[in-house]
Order: sequence, then C-alpha cells, then structure tokens
Amino acid sequence: MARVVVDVMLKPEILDPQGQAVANALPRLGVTGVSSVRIGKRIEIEFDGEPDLEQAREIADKLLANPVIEDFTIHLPAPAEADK
Amino acid sequence: MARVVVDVMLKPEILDPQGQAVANALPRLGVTGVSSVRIGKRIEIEFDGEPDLEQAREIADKLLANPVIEDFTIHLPAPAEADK
Amino acid sequence: MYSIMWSEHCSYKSSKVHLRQFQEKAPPSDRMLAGMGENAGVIKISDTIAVTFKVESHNHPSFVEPHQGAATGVGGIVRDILAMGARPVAVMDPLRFGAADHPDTRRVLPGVVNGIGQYGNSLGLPNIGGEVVFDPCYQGNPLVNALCVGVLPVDRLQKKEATGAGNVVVLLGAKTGRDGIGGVSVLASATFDDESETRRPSVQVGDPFLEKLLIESCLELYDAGLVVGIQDLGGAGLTCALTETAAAAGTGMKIELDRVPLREPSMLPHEILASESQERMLLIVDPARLDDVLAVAAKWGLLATALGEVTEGQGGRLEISWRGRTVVDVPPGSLADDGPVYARPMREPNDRFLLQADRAETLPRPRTGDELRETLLRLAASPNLCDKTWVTEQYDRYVLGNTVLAQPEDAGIVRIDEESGLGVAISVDGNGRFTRLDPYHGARLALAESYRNVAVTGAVPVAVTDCLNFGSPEDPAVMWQFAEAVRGLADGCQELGIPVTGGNVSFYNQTGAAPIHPTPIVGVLGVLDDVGYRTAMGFNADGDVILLLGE
Amino acid sequence: MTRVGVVTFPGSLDDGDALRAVRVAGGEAVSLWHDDPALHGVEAVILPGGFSYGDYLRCGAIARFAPVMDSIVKAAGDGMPVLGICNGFQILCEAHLLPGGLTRNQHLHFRNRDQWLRIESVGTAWTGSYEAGQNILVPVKSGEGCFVADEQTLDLLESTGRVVARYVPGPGLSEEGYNPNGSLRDIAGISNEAGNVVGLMPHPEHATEALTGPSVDGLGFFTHVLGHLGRVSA
Ligand SMILES: Nc1ncnc2c1ncn2[C@@H]1O[C@H](COP(=O)(O)OP(=O)(O)O)[C@@H](O)[C@H]1O
Repeated sequence: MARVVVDVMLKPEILDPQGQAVANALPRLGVTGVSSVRIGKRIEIEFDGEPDLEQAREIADKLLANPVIEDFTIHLPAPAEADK
Repeated sequence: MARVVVDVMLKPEILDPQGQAVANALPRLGVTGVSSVRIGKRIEIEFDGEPDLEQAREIADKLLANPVIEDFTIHLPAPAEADK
Repeated sequence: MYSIMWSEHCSYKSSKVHLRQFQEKAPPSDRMLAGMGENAGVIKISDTIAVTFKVESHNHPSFVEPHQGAATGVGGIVRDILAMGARPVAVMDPLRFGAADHPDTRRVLPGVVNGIGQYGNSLGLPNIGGEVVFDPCYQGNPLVNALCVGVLPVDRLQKKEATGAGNVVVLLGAKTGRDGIGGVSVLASATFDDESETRRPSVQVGDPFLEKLLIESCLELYDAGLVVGIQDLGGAGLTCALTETAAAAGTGMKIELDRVPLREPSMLPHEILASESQERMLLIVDPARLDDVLAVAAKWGLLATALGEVTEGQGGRLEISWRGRTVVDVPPGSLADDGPVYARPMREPNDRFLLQADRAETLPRPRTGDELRETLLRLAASPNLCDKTWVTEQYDRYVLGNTVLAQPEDAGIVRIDEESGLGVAISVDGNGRFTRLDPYHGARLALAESYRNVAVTGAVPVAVTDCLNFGSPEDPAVMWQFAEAVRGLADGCQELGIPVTGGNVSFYNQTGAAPIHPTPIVGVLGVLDDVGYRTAMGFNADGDVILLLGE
Repeated sequence: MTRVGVVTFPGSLDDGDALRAVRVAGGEAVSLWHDDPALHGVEAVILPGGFSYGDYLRCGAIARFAPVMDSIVKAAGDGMPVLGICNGFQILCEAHLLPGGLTRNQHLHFRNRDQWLRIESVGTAWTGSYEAGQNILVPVKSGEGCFVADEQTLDLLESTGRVVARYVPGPGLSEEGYNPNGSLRDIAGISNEAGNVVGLMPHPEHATEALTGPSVDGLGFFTHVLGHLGRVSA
C-alpha cells in the first residue's frame, strides 16, 4: 500500500488541554506512574502510485501542521505499528 | 524516554469527514495523486519508569479509543518516526 | 426491502390506528399548507411566509454512540425541514437521562450534548431551548429528541412526489457507505438490550459541513425552480426515498444502482439500498434542467449523480438494476403504503391504581422555617430544577442574528422578517412522571404547558408537533399508555383549537422488560406579528405589580 | 456609500450577521465568494465566523488557500482594513497576517456566553470609536478560541500596543472564570503592526441590535471603519 504517515503534535511549550484531561483521568482508572499524555494527530495519506515522502512533506508543511504551534514527522507505516 | 504511542484511527468502514475535507483541499494546493486521507489521533503516553505496554493498552481501551467507531494500535516510538 | 419498509419505524404499523385521531379531531385550519404524512407540517404565518417544524427521536443510536447518535439526530430532522423547501433557522433538544450520578450518565450525557452542539453549531442553527431531565427509568434508554424549525416563502413549498415520466432521479450529497445498514429497522424497532454489541455496525457518523453545503445548494435549487420533487434520505436510506417518492406520485422508476457513488466499492446491492449514510437528498428533476442542477451542486462542491428516471403512471414499477441484472422489481406502493396495520392488544397497567393511591398528601411536609429552607435548597439544587447553563452554553444561540429569546426563557423566539418583526415562538415540554400516573392527562398537561409557555411570550399558538416516546408496543400495558396519551393529546388539541401538524413515534424504549415512563414530548409553535413586543419572563422594573392568574 | 465586503466560505455561518452589522452601521454590505479572487471594489473586508470548509483539520487551515485570500492578503499589505471575527481570526493567523494561533479551549468545550471585554487599543482601523480601557459586552461562541503565541511574540504584542481587546470580569461578576477559553494573557483580539488588520475571537456583529444581542456595544467596530475610510479617501 502506498501509504505515508504524518504525525502532527503540538509543540512541547504549547499547552495540550486534551492530553492533560486524559492524564488527570488516569488515577480514577487506577493507573498511576504516567507522567504526561500528549494528544496529536495521525494522518494517513494514501497515494495512487508510489508513496511520495517529498510530496507528503510539502502537504504537511503547507496544510497539515501549523508551524506556529505544531511540529510534524513523516514516515512510512512501520510493521511494528500493526501490533495490536 | 519511557514513551508509548497509541494510534487511534476510525474503523475503515466509518466515515471520516476530517480526512475527506483534507483530501478535497489538496487539488487546490496543486497536489494530485492522493487517493485518500484518513485522520486519527496519535497519543504519546510518558511513563515515570519503564514503558508499560500492557497498561497503555488498558488506557487506550478504556479511555482513548471509542470501540464503537475506532481501532487502536500501540507501539514504542520507532526511530524512523523522528526523521523530520 | 419489505422488512425495512414494514418495520415499526418506517410503517407506523402499531401506532397508525391511534394517530388518526389527530386528523379526525383537528380543528379546520386554513393556515396548514402541509400536514401529517409529509416530512414536516407547514403553517402559513403571513400571506407570503410559512414555517415548518417537527420534533423527532434518535434515542437508540444515542445510547450506542452518544456523540454521533445525537449529532445525526439533529442532521436528520434538519433534512426533514429542508425537504419541505424551508431554510432551517433554529433547533431545540428535549433530552432525558438516567440518574444524574449514575456512571453511565457520565458517558452518555456529555456525548449527547457535545454531539448536538457540534452538529447544530457547525450548521449555524441557533439552539433556542430544550429540556434536560434525569430519571432512573431512562438509565438504559436515554431519550434524545430534536426539533427543527424552518422558514419558506409560501410558493417555495416542495413536494416529494416523483411525478413526470422521463424526469431524472438525482442523488445529491455524501457518498454511500456501509454505515447505518439496518439502523432504523434494527435499532428503532426492537427492544434495546445487551445484544447491542452485535448491532454496532449501525453507527453513523455525521458530517455537518456537508449538511451545511446540502442546505445551501438545495435552497439555491429551489429558488431557481429546478426541483420537481425532493425527499431526504434518513432511515432505510435509498429504499425508503425511492419507494416513497414513487408511491406518492403513483409512478414507477428505473434506477441503475451502479451509479450510486460509493465509499467502499465492494458494497452489494442490498447494502447500497439499505445504507443510512447521512447528508444525502433525492431529487426529481426535469432532464432539460439537469445540467443546471449539476452546476449548482458543483458550485457548493457536492456530488450529484443521476441514478435513473421516473417511468409511466398508474401501476408503475420500481425497477432497480445492478451490473446488468434486475435486483428489484416491485410496485412501490406495496412497500410504502401496503404495510401491515396492527390493532395491538391493550391493557391498563396492573399497578396503576396502586400508584394513584399513593397520594402526594401522604408525603411529609416541611413544618418549620428551617425545614422549609432545607426543602427549598434541595429543590433548587436538584439536577432537574437547577440552572441549565452548563448545557446551553455549549450551544450557539446567536448565529443568524434573529434569536430574540432563548434559554432561560420558557419558549424560544426567532425573528423571521426583519422588516416587519414577524416571528415565531416555540416551546417543547413533556412530563414522563405525570404521564406514567395518567397517560391521558399527562399528554394534555404537556400540551397545556407548552401552549402556555408560547402564549405568555405574547405569541398566538397555531400548531403542534409531538414525539411520542414509549416502551414496546408488544406490551399491552405500554400500548394502553400510548393509546391514552394519543387520545389525550388529540382531545387537548381539539379543545384548544390547534392542529397536530406532524411528529414522530418512538417505540421500544425499554431495558429488558422495563419500559421507560411514557414520555410524549409536545412542541407548540406560536406567531408574533412583531417580536419587538415579546414578553420575557424576568421581572422588569421596580414597583411593577405582581398578579397571580388562574385558579 | 462605503462598500465593505464579507467573505462567504463554504461553512461560513455568521456571514449574514456581519453583512447586517455593516448595513446597520450605514455601510454598503457586499458579499464576497471564497472562490472568486475579485474584491468587487470593497474598501474593507470582514472574514466572518463559522466553520470554513468544516474546520476539521485545524480552524482556518484550508480557508487560507481560497482564491479570495490571495487578494485579501495583498490588499491588507496595502493598508486595507480587514477584520477577522472568530473563524476569521483563525484564518488571519493561519494566513500569517496575524501572529500566534488559536487552539482548543482549555476546558475542551464549545462556549457561548455574553462576555465582557476591555478595549486596549483604539489605534486600529476598527476600534477608534471606543475609549482606551472601555469595557464592552459582546457574545463569545467558540470551541477553539484559546490564543497562544510564544513569550517573545506576546511581549512584542503588548509593548507595541497590538493587543486590541482582553477578556475581563464583568461589573459585579466573579473575578474567576472570566477568561472563556484560557487565552494567554486574556487576549481576545490583536492587530497587525499597521493596525489595519484586526482579529477578534468574540462577536461584535452579534451585539448591534438591542432585540437580538446582549448590548449594542459591538456596533462601534463597524461604524468606526466606515468613518476611518471616509477620512482616508477624503
Ligand atoms: N437541552 C436543552 N437545550 C436547550 N435549552 C435547554 C435545554 N434544557 C433546558 N434548556 C433551557 O433551559 C431553560 C430552563 O429549562 P427548564 O429547567 O426545563 O425550564 P422549565 O422547568 O421552566 O421548563 C429553558 O429556557 C430551556 O429551554
């Protein structure tokens, strides 16, 4: 499959209220030992032909992430990611 | 770093309006050759001690993913993911 | 197809015999341009302007997936209003949940409120009122009802009839996917229990952005006179829309199912026909105007696809082909109109006289000042009576700039004509506890409360819509409650001289053998010639005299 | 009459209200369409509230690429007054006409309420009819209204008088919870350096008629820009 994955996360200095809400809920589930949770986006781009990392980077840069508040990384789907 | 990553994506048969909106916007950026875009969540859980995949799975199951419409996968951050 | 179309939800097979009273007892009205049986009732409020409103349930989907269930509930009622030719202008949401402190309420309530808010806010429809009521009887079966009101020029009223042999059948809006297959027949027409696990594929996801585009393009199509007939796709998807439009006109149709734009190419014909994918409308258009229709759709970035054509009159057949084979060939009337009609057995619930014997007079009364104070504080703090801002501030009330009254008022008011100030007031009310004690009077009380709420704003009440939320019609005690409530509502409307213009029946609201309290929700719409003269409920000025009216 | 444009993107919702506000203020309201780069002779532009293109990815992210935006960015550079309200503010940030960004409300809910603001800067094309420090009451309604920027940017905005409005407690109301979304330094609106481009999270267009708004405090934005243009072109 010609898939490229773009992960977009808020920059570390930007507050992530959603992640914080999850972190705060954990003790109620009996989970301790988690120091922080951050929630970002995982975007899967399916190309018609070959997976095109360069084009994916361009899309991410222009559209998928806002450089003022977000960082992104690009990668091909790793086999390890299918370990559910 | 004791990080575990949970990726949460809508089940394949469930409509993804977010991804669709992005896919529709791409031609306007001059991008062709993308057949589909799906957008999910990437959640980074930071553990105090060792990364605990089992516990992460439990958190994902109970809190992070909505089993009615979403699937999730869990993995340690791959080195490839840092290739920005 | 028959199992879907003849399901309780689509055919009203258990309720039909009772609902007739609404028409039989209705006072004559020259305001009503469309009544029961249409997607929503249409009422003339001036020589040139009409409004349409209706309340509908989305109870079971909202329990399975609170956010999406509630969101698509709003989406569905908005399309009903749109199908009448109206621009939707406001929504309301009567809600019922289990006990406020029950863990499952914590799952269901935020999702429901969020779903309603997100969908309504994204469509740009102000939320002008509703209800939030907690009672343990709704624990396993919350009620999510949604009301929408729309406005149209009198001469823009749309019909669903697929008239005119040779006219083109066009599907407008979202692609069709596997979501919601059997949603209506499965979810809304059966008791809800632990088997819900296996019903999960029925969940539909809404796309409010697409619905907003659908609204704008339909309105543009109406204004350009490009639509011969139109029907929204809701429960039972294409099956319902194709058969109802053809049956209403007494025509037939030839449809090529292969043309339906699919999200998943592997879908089979029965899946395509049953899919409840949201944000779709079925249009009947003149072939000479097809290009104009496609151009409007393209302007709004929507898919529009010609699926086939209307065929010759009386005895016409609905013929559907797929990959060169005929997969359906039926007379559409048999599906839409010839469904079974049941006169289900009814019996007064055994425990009713016990309930009625347990009189309020026997309750302990606060006797001292301290006890009174304590009682008052407890009342004020109770989830059912406390301030509802925590819900309503999640809804946009200002969008469109015509909201004259909304929460915390007893009725919402929207201005319809900026020049004259012409507007409408709407209230929705229901009381399941009263109705459990006495269904006949409970329904009348709901009507009376809603009517009063509208009247006190200064509006003249002119029309009623209702959503009848009950347990299983197969339970004679529930059927009795239903019959009594309908009789009460019909009698009440007759006495007040106001017609029921449309509504919705939701059966099978129960957990195991335990039905919810019978919960008829009644919406009343009133007209104000100038909303500038509306009366809000707050005290206005120091020194004003306070009067108590009535017994 | 001075022509003021209001852009409709697919998914815009408060465009009708912005058009009405312009009319109430005495201007000629002109609808602009996202797909049409022409500005049709307008002398100022309002980007209204709503959910442009659904706003699924990030508010304003897709709208920024609309053909009309190229023309607006260029005209703004030449000094044309531009007001972005709510979604419009988000679009202006995405288009880099304004610094910083707008993120999810910290309490994670959409919030609609009547909100007190203090007008901090009266030197912009839109706020000159207010007095510095004047408190006004207008609706706020958004899910992603939390203004964020790095410290340096925030300091720069403050020191150059580019914080246009701040959330403040209402008279007699609690000192707590007055900030509706967690915006840094209570910022409700900012401007560009020249003061012709203003982004505002709350909705002045919903406070222009006593019948439908909590006040008529918002009208000043629209009357001022008309006066401002009158003076410029005179
Ligand atoms: N789910 C809701 N959606 C919108 N408005 C609501 C909702 N629930 C309550 N409200 C509004 O809150 C106010 C108070 O509601 P409620 O306590 O039911 O009033 P009352 O008991 O006087 O009928 C009313 O204006 C009502 O319309």
